[in-house]
Amino acid sequence: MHTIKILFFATFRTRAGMSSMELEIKNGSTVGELKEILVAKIPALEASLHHTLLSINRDFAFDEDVIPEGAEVALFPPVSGG
Amino acid sequence: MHTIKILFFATFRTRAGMSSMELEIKNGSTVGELKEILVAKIPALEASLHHTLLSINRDFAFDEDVIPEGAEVALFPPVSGG
Amino acid sequence: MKPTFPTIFSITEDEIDINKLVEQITLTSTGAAAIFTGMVRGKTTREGHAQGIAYAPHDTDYLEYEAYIPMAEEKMKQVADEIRARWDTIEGIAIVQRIGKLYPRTPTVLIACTASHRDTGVFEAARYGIDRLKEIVPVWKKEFTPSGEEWVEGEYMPNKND
Amino acid sequence: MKPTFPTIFSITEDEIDINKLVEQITLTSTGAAAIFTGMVRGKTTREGHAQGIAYAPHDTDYLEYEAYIPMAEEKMKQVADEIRARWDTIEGIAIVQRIGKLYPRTPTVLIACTASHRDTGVFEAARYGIDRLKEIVPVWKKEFTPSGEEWVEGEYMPNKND
Repeated sequence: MHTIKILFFATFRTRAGMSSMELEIKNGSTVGELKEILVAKIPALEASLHHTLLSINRDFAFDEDVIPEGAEVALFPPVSGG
Repeated sequence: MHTIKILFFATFRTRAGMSSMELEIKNGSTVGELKEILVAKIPALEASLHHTLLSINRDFAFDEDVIPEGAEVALFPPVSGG
Repeated sequence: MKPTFPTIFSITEDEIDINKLVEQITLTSTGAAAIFTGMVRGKTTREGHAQGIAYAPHDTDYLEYEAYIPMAEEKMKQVADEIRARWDTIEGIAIVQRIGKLYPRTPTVLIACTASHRDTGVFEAARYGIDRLKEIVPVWKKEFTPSGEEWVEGEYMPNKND
Repeated sequence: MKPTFPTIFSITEDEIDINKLVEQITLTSTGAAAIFTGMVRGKTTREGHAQGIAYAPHDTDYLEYEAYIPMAEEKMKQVADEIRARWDTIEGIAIVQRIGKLYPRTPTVLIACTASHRDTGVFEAARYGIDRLKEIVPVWKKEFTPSGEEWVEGEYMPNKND
């Protein structure tokens, strides 16, 4: 097990009702597995999960990517800056 | 006969040794005829005359154009602003 | 010897000073700068869609921008690197996103690219820069209109090369 | 009702204030500005030619610009009209030529075009504007280098449509 930090931005912050949390996950857990854990904990995230962007240590990550120890993970919608 | 004003810019000002002059020309004179008159008056202009831009009343003019009464004529090289 | 080419990127709450930014990416060899700025529209007349949802012409009171700042800075650097990889003529690059509460007519974003001459890709590089920023730099805006407030969501889904 | 679209053009000895010019052509409906500025190069490394005469890489101490001001203003207006005829999406246009004695790294010219969105031709319009300015707006520069001074002459010969 190891602890990761999760950040929520924009709609995800609103839906999660928080801007960050710390979470213990199993070594070798993937992004896809993390999403399942998060939806179980925060059902409000489910609706938008098919349209989620997720980063690990400030780089885009995808369902099959393994989450490294102590990672900074962020969840957010497609970007709308400019 | 009528009087026109002639302006010289950039290299043409240097070659003519003046920035403007007034000149009497025959009614109905064309740009081409004016160029001949000017070269006769100011031989230093001849060398660059094949590469002259000429305007009448602040619009580009060409050899066959008739010069209207009291026109403001300008002679200058291809532009190099920006 | 190739001079060091300046790359500026920032997420800021301050006014975007175009004069200063262009000055900072102007070298002795620079003869051309192409600059893009985006502003908050108070009136949107074009029909559009975001995330498959159509939106009608509407008025905007203001926008609130937020960013995932450290990632946004890394992605801005990546956009600059991509520009340099595509146009080796580019000298300086500035990329700035303003965040916070921003009213109509206010510049919110700037991309500027400099080069020795204007026919070396500066215009294309600046266009590429703003297009990429809007795809991969993690910034979001919430729109406040006379009828309520709503997060604006983009459409682009990043892939492994982003 | 179509709002009045601002068109600014000027020949000036003053510093070019990009912030202010962009602000002046930003309407409530504006969401995008493409801006071009040209600067005095202190070092030119590209080989080139002007009027058929090749020039080698060289250093420039400063440039002296002069203009046939009333005609330059009319031709700037013509450039703006041509832009609007080609891109009816363009909202504001600013065209400024600075004249006088100008040193390396100093912006000498600006073309800015605004529109509601960035994909409506703003970049192309700004590019067209600077290309046309360099063809038909009567401005000339004299270059002062370590080895002497010389008038720079353009290449474009106007025709009846210019």
